[in-house]
Amino acid sequence: MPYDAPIRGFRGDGMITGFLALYIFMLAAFTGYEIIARVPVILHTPLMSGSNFVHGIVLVGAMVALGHATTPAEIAIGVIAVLLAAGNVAGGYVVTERMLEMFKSSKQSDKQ
Amino acid sequence: MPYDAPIRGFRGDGMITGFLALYIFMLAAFTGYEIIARVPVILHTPLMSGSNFVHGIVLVGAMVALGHATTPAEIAIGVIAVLLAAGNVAGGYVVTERMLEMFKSSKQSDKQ
Amino acid sequence: MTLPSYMSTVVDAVYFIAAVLFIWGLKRMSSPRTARRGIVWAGAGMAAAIMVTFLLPGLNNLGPMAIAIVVGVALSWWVGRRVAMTAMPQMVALFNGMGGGAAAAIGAVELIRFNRAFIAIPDTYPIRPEAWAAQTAVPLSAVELALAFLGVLIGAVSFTGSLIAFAKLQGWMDRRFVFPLQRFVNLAIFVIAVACAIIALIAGIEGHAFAWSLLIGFILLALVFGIAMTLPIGGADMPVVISMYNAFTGLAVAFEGFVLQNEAMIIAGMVVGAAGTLLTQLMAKAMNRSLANVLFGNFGGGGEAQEIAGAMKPIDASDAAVMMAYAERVAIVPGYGMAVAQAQHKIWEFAKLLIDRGVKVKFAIHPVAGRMPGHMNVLLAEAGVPYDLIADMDDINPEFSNIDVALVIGANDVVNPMAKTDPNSPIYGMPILDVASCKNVIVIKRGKGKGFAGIENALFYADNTRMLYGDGQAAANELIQGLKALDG
Amino acid sequence: MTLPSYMSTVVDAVYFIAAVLFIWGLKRMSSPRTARRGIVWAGAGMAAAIMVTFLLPGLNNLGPMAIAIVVGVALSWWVGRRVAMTAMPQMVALFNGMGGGAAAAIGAVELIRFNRAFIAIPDTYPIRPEAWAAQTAVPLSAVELALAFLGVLIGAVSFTGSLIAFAKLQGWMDRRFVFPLQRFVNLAIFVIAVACAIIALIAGIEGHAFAWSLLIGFILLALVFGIAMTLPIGGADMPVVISMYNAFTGLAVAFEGFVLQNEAMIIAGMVVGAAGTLLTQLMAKAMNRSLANVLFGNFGGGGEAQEIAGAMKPIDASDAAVMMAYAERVAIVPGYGMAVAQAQHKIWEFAKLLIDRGVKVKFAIHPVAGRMPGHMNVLLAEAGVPYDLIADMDDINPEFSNIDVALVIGANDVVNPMAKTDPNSPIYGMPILDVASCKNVIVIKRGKGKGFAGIENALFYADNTRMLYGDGQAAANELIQGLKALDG
Ligand SMILES: NC(=O)c1ccc[n+]([C@@H]2O[C@H](COP(=O)([O-])OP(=O)(O)OC[C@H]3O[C@@H](n4cnc5c(N)ncnc54)[C@H](OP(=O)(O)O)[C@@H]3O)[C@@H](O)[C@H]2O)c1
Ligand SMILES: NC(=O)c1ccc[n+]([C@@H]2O[C@H](COP(=O)([O-])OP(=O)(O)OC[C@H]3O[C@@H](n4cnc5c(N)ncnc54)[C@H](OP(=O)(O)O)[C@@H]3O)[C@@H](O)[C@H]2O)c1
Repeated sequence: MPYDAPIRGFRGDGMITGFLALYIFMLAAFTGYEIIARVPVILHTPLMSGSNFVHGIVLVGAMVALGHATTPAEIAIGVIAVLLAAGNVAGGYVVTERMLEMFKSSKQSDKQ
Repeated sequence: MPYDAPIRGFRGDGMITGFLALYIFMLAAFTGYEIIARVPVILHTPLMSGSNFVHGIVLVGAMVALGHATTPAEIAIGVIAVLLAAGNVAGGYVVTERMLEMFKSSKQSDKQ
Repeated sequence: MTLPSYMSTVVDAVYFIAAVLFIWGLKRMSSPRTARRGIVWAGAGMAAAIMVTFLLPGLNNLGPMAIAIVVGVALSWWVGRRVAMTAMPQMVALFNGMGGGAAAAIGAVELIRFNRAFIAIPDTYPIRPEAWAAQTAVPLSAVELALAFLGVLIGAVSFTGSLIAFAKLQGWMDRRFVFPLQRFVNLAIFVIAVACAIIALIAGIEGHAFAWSLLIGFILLALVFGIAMTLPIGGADMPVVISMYNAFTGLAVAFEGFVLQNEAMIIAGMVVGAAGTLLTQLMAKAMNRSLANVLFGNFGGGGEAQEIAGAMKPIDASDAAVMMAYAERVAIVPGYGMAVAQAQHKIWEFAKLLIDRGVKVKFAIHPVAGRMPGHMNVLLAEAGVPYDLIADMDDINPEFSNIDVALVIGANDVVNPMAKTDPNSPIYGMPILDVASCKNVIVIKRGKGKGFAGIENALFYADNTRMLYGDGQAAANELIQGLKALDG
Repeated sequence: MTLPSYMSTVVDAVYFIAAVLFIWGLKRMSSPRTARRGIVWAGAGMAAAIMVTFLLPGLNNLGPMAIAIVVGVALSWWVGRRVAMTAMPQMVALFNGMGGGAAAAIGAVELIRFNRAFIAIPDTYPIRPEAWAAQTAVPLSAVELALAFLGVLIGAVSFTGSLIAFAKLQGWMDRRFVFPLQRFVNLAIFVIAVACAIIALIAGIEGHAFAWSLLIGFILLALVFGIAMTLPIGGADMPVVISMYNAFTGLAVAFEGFVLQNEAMIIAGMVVGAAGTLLTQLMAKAMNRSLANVLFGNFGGGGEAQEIAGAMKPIDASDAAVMMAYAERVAIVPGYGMAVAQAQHKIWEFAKLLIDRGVKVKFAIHPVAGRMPGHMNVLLAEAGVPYDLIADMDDINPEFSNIDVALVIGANDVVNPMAKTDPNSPIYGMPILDVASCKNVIVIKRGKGKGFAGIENALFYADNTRMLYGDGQAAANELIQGLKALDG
């Protein structure tokens, strides 16, 4: 009964094992921390919204979860996951883009 | 003839495959770049020497290479690798530490 | 639908590029000049990642999937486009909650499937390895199982907590809900939820199905805990809380990404987790409070009124306009009240008139003015104020003594000198904008209303301060009329 | 030596911690206050990683290994402890070259082993999969094979190139070796080396052994290329080159780390690779040159002397000492000459005497003063100058007009106003320390010697400049005597 296996939709081979995962966790955390530490206060609201958008990548996970769901309960939860994640990704993008669009220097606003 | 296998001294399972390696390369490069971009000019010489020390980790690789060497040629190259790497690691550390030891603020030097 | 095997490499490559673009996009946020391009690139990476996911082999339910995506995207896009700039904080809360919910749901599906795998095996104790080995299914490893549970917990808390934050900021839930022994009750909810998870987890690691009641109880309690934990926190503290939940969602995504073995999710999630943690700390620090104080401190509202000697001296708009028209340097200090009054457009119109007259105008922004970090910057940007006219607190504070008039509009706590002088004040120690050292101060506010911290402000009683009472937008309008009258 | 299986987890955990400590240590280099602790932590991580490596199962040749480690560590430690601070640049080159050589040697061992695996298989074409499958050995994958070659190439170039850089900085190889068609010959060496590698690589991927001659030829040519590429570069450009080879070694370590499947090597190597690349760029930029110009430009020496109107006006040490004794602010601007003369201790002694008299003294450091980035900072730190008396170029440039006396010691190019005024000058466009705007300038140098760029310096002919001729250390000594004479 293959459908009882954990969802391995993303890969069959080359598993990310414990230590590899730790390395990736660690490096990603360092990267995130260092990059964000350079963002000036003036952009903190768009940054919050932008990082909100970035975790919208959860949508691809939700798609795989739904794609491998078989029982009605799983399908229902899967659909909810996809719906929520899609909302996260689209909303996060629109809001961030709208905010950033407004930031202009004197030069740019003169040109208009 | 197991000694002809590539050296897998570090692990038998959980291989780092192509894409995983790419991810680790990418994250480590970002991390290195971001961290070093914050180092002030005043510390650039110790930084150069410090990063020189850090790649001394090649010693563990050299140890594994020598540890799995079987023919005389391999053993000879392996010994050279270990010797050079040991020199890198020790020299890099001493030089960096000596330089950094000298950096003091007015407060610290007053105390002496 | 079978695809050539090289497709899986294409999919992996696209995920990789998407991860790089996310990091790259966030990196470009270090300057307003590059930030927009950055988010557009990140968006392109996201779109590509979503598209190639359809190419993965063995996906079922494609119909519902497509519909759910279209509906979710369309709704959010529409709301996100329409909503007013002042409502941005609650929008971020809403979308963040959705992400947390999605991560929790993915974890729930994984756990349900794990459990279902046991239906075929008689669940005896001690466990019979032959039965288990007969399974074709590869069970989740202990680490994967643990992270799946953790992801569900964190994601669920972020989900309901963010929704409460949304409701509070939207004004649907004005009061804080406080009752005796509340912290104790909350702690109890949390402990029971975690206990359910741990018992189930141990069963899973030993090779047993876990009781459905444990699983369902765990999920429900996690959802309830998110609500319970957020209810007592004041609406004005919500931005800190939202930033924290943003980090939570990031972590939940990373953990579920590990369970699903998807590096893009792991990396994006961890980056957001770290970013959100840092941002939360920065915010709490700028408010001069600890995160614990925000979460459990029952801060704000109430407030023990301290009496201040002196009186507040009013000024009318035309006098104020004249004063600024003949000043050499004017600093405009906006606060939460400007956001409430939506006065940013009028204020910028007024500032432009001053600039045309040769007055040197700067906007002075406190890091926690308003209700979100950078809140004022977004509003001023919306009104079209170029960002090089905007000065940070650290840059402008030494300059205030050279400034002739400071126009404070709807700011209160961030200009309160008692943060420096009164050790009993709840904001004691918070760095403030040092407007008091300007030659003249004009304060626009509606009346004697207190700010977020609920305390009196000695600035309003100072000798060189004049009060211009009125709604922010109306007052700005009157100032504009005053200037225009000057020119005839 | 068989060990319990949990040992492998311990080893992995130690490697992980070491990787974290490396990153953490480099991160702490962002401030001189924390830097030293950082390197000590990184050192602890390194020591732990080396120690646990002995626990790995199946290691042979433990005797030679232990001896090689002890000898290598002892020699380097001894040299590193004894060497003078001014010789630091060449020490970094030497140790970096050793690392590159080690990485190349590891790659060579892997490639030899790969080849030897074929001895058992008749090497027919088309390849017989049965024969290959009969091998118990797992062959290297194409990616691993390619990275092994790349690691050898980069590591070998870094090895011999760094050794040449060392020899040049040590003064063992004073002249640049330039001959006609040199670039063409170098290119040819490189192309042939890469061609050998590619032919061998394709054979390897197709399942054949590669000819020993190809492998040996490749390695030898890579070593020769490192020499050939470094020979024509002037000694003064060596720091940029060393920084580049530092990045090379990092990359080589990362690639061989992938072949050996060791994440700590991959991460440490990549971090250093990125760091070295950035540092190389920063250095080239501060010299206002491109990396290509450094590598292929044959820069320095020669130089078409431009005539400058005016004369150089000498001053004697006692007059100079009096001038500074009664000044309010003095800026000391050291350059390469201070390093040559080892004058940092005397200069600091002199500065302390001035400070005791109430003079405000600052050290003004140009980012590329000397021959390494931060070279002057290290020397001043050695002499005991607290780092808060040291000012960056960007910080001090606006202040020079308020400074009474600038004491330039052994600096030339970094204070040359022609970088601003003469578009034909090789240093045109390089930002300089704006000493010319001080009220008085005193320049200590031995005579009419030119600086690194080999050009005249208009500063020395300016009306407000006086020349104090002499070796840096002797001149500083005379200044000290001059001050002491003042006090009686
Ligand atoms: N930025 C953040 O990230 C963040 C997050 C959480 C909390 N906080 C806190 O929020 C506070 C921010 O300080 P702040 O100075 O910006 O705001 P504030 O202290 O909350 O003061 C706002 C003032 O605006 C006035 N106001 C309200 N509506 C108005 C209208 N329509 N027209 C004119 N005036 C109006 C109010 O007085 P009247 O009622 O008399 O008009 C009030 O005194 C700080 O205490 C900070 O710690 C900030
Ligand atoms: N820092 C780096 O990373 C780096 C790397 C590579 C290249 N560079 C280049 O190096 C140059 C550095 O500029 P700089 O101003 O520091 O040095 P410089 O331009 O090389 O000038 C050094 C001066 O010191 C004098 N001098 C030499 N020995 C002396 C002694 N014993 N006592 C007193 N004076 C002595 C020399 O004149 P006399 O012979 O008349 O005494 C010479 O004019 C720049 O062009 C830079 O681009 C820097």
